[in-house]
Amino acid sequence: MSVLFSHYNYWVVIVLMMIGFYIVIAQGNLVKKLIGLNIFQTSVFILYISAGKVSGGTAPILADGITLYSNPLPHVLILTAIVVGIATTALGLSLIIRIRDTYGSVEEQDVRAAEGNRKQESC
Amino acid sequence: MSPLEIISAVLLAIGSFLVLSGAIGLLRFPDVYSRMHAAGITDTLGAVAILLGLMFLAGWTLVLAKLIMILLFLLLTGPTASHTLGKAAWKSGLQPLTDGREPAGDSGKGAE
Amino acid sequence: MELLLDISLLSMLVATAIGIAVSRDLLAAVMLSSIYGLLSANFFVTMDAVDVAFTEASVGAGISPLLMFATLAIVGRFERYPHQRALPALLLVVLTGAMLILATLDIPAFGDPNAPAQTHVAPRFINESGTEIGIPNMVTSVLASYRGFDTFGEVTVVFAAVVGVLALLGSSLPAAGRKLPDTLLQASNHRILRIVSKILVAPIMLFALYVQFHGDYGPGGGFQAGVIFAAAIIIYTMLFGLEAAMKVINVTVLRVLAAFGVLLYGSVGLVAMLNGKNFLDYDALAADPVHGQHYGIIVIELGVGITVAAVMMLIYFAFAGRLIDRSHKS
Amino acid sequence: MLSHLPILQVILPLLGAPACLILWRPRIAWAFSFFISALAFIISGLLLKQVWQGGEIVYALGGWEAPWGIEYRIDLLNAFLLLIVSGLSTVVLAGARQSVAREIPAEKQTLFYVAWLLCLAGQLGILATGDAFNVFVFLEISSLSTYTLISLSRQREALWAAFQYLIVGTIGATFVLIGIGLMYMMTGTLNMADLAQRLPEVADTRTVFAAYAFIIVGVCLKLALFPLHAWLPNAYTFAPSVVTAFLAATATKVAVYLLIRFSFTVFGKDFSTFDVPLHSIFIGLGLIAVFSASTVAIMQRNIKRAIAYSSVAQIGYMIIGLGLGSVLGLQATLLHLFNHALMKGALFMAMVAMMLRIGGITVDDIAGLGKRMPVTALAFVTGGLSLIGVPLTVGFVSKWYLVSAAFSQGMWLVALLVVLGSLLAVMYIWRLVEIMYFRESPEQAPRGEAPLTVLLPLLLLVLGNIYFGIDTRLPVSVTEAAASSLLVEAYQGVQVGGAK
Repeated sequence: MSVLFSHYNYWVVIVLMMIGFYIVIAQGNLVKKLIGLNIFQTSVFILYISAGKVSGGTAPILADGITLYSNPLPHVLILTAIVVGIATTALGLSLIIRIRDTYGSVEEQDVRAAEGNRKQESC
Repeated sequence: MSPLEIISAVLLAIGSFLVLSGAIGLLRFPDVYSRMHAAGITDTLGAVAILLGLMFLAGWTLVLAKLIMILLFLLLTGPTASHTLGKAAWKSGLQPLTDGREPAGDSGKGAE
Repeated sequence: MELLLDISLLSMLVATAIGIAVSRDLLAAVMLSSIYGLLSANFFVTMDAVDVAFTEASVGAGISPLLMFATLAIVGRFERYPHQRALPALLLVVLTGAMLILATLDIPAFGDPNAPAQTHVAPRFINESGTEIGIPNMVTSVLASYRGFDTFGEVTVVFAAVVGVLALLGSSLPAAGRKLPDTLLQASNHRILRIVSKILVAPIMLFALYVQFHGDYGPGGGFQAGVIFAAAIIIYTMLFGLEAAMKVINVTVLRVLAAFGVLLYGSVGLVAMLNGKNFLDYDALAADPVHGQHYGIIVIELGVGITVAAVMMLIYFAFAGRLIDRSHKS
Repeated sequence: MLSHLPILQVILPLLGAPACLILWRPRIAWAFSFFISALAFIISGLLLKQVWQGGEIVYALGGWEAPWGIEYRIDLLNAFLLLIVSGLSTVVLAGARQSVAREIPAEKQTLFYVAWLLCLAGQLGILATGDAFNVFVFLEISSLSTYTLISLSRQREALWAAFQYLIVGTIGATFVLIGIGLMYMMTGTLNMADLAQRLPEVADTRTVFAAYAFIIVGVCLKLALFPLHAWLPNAYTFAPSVVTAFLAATATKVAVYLLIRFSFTVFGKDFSTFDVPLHSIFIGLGLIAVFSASTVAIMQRNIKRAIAYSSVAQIGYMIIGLGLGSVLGLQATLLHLFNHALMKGALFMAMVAMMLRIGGITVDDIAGLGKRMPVTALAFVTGGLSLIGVPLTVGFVSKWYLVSAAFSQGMWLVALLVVLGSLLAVMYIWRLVEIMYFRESPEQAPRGEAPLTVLLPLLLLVLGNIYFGIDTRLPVSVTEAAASSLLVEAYQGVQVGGAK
């Protein structure tokens, strides 16, 4: 029972991660895949931030009369990771727009089918 | 509890109630326009009440100035968003519900 | 009380995530993902990570959905097929999740102040950064100084993203002098929207500057400021069209600015090297190390802000340019 | 300035990239990026010399000492890889200008060189750093620029290939991030050397096991280890020719480096071989990769795709060496990193020349190439022979070490299978040789060699294949020292742990 209370946070985050991961691998729409990737990454961020929380602590900004701060290091790492995430999203979305221009669809199934046809033609 | 704290508590309670009723309205109302009405309450009166409550707690500090700015910002953007939303709904051909029929549009629009 | 907040936020996050997974309307999915970003920002606040919350709010609930909406306007809003490979995917996901849950069984309890994460490296940041760096916001101290090189990498990632977006969509960026009848983007027939937004653009920019230079003392910094500044210009673009925005700031200037921010950051490091210290050692920037740290942090945050603002604008312009191209064709 | 070499190695290309964007004109951008890359190559040479003479170099970034700040830590292993990556980048870039001018629209050429420099900087950064989270950041720099480089191709399939790679690469990077996070929760540090010290205390927890698993799977996605290789053939086939040459020669090397670094330095040899059955997993997967990918390679019509599949197979060899877990096995892997960079560089550079002259690289395009482009064809064949592992080429050296490493551990079956795998390489290379030399050229086929700027780098690579196949002193001595330092030091670590 004590494990439940001290760890439920991590478990919910893992469930979130896995929902995101599922969207990425199981869903065929490319935009949806990127949304899933976002959720996956954001949930990993939550995992990191949870690890930096100290019970009873406050935000790591020095202030008078406060002695207990939460750990600033995971915050810094995740700031960097969020930026990396948006960079990937932007690039992925531009790729999707170009894929739509060339294949006329943003569904994995359609794109794969178009690829298959081409391969047969060239053989 | 000091009088200020009591006033603030009352305001916060009112604000929370308004936000909650807005959320329920969003779920229960039949069409986009009435749902927007519910959402509008959350945006304006609910938020204002909560912010006022916080202001009474803050006292004469920098936080008060920040809260006032947030209030101004919300008062500008909230109604504008509602207006734009309503206009967009009207333009896309959604008719307000005037009798007992099913709504023309589904949720989603009102969720903002 | 905190537990209650925690649990309600987490359950809302789960509900949102499931909503995204089952929805086949992409517009709704993007909307929900923006809510997801906002919820996780709230969660970060309860976890004391105010800087992260700020960033997540501006990215997860701001820029990222904005770009996705722009994409949806081009590629269409509905999914066409039901989900493929559902079963094997589910299997893989359950396996990975089970592994992770197993892994969490041995980690220290949530919030434990004696966990290794809290006792090994972090205490120095908490106890010494006030005297070593001299600014109250520890996150800024660690971000800009102790782990300043990571942040340099971060700016480079942003720069790499804009290089990619320009390579992919750059052809639709309007060249100087090309007329753009972008009626699609002009919301000028919304009089109220136009007036209110016009009022707001300047305060938003002011707020960006505040966030930029107040990052030493409170949450904020170059990245958030850059995003907010770009948001002001993006609002302007939405209301008055791409062409009008280009008159304010054109693509070539933005491109140079994007590169300039990275170079500015790097040059701080190089100056430190020329003064005989290691790369990015701000102690070398002034006679007094704490002053040096202060100067260094201000300059590199400025570099981050410039690059991020320029990059976000460029990316939005590239997407908007595509949208206009498309409305021409149809 | 010499004491700043480790950081100069990375920030030169890193700052060169934005500078290159400001310069804007494609021709200047090419010259500039070549210059930067060449400088990086020279620096890596100096670094290797420094490390060889004076041992490990530690450089504290920002002046903050290790567990608090980020440090660069150069030992023989990464000095050797820095040399490979920057060297191959320089050689390929030397021959890139004409090919880029032909395959990439004029207004995007500068962006191409900028992305190239970023990719180079990212890879060098991964190699040089001694901080686990810094690895993630630079991994993403190199990945994002790689997606850009691939998508710049004129072939439309490149977009889809780049998108697939983006999804897989991001999942891989996120897995690595999860692994790093779990390690941080257990040890409170991100510095690799510090991790290596603190991990043994908690080595028997499930968390550390999972952290290791996530990092390995994440890196293997990047590495395209069988069965996670699906993205690689497409990406290599449709990317611009020079990009394929660059990536094939460097990207997989960096991923293998990460595998080695995490397995042997961070987690320690005793953890990765005793606590986890990595041994047999790596050898098994490696062998399957060799056989399945080589078989697929035989049936390809596009020779770029055939050689891309062969890359998957070659990764298999490297992984087998790792799985053996002995000094000799690791040495074989390191040697193969070097040699594979040389031979894939030569093969794909030959294809750059072909693309430039005949505009296609399917089996039909190269028929009778031996007469039309004798030098290029000969270079291709030499690279192919090296790939097979014919004596007097570099390919032979690494196969030899691999086979003897397997024998010395009594794994004669593995040794036999490695040799058999080479027979498959004979089949797909011979098929191409036959088409090039014994088939008639199509009518009106273009003939004539590629310009000297392409041929010279190609010949340099081919000569490298032969030279280091005969005079093996440099790579062998460096890899031997690197391998034994990794494993023997790790072994001492076990003794210290045992003494407690």
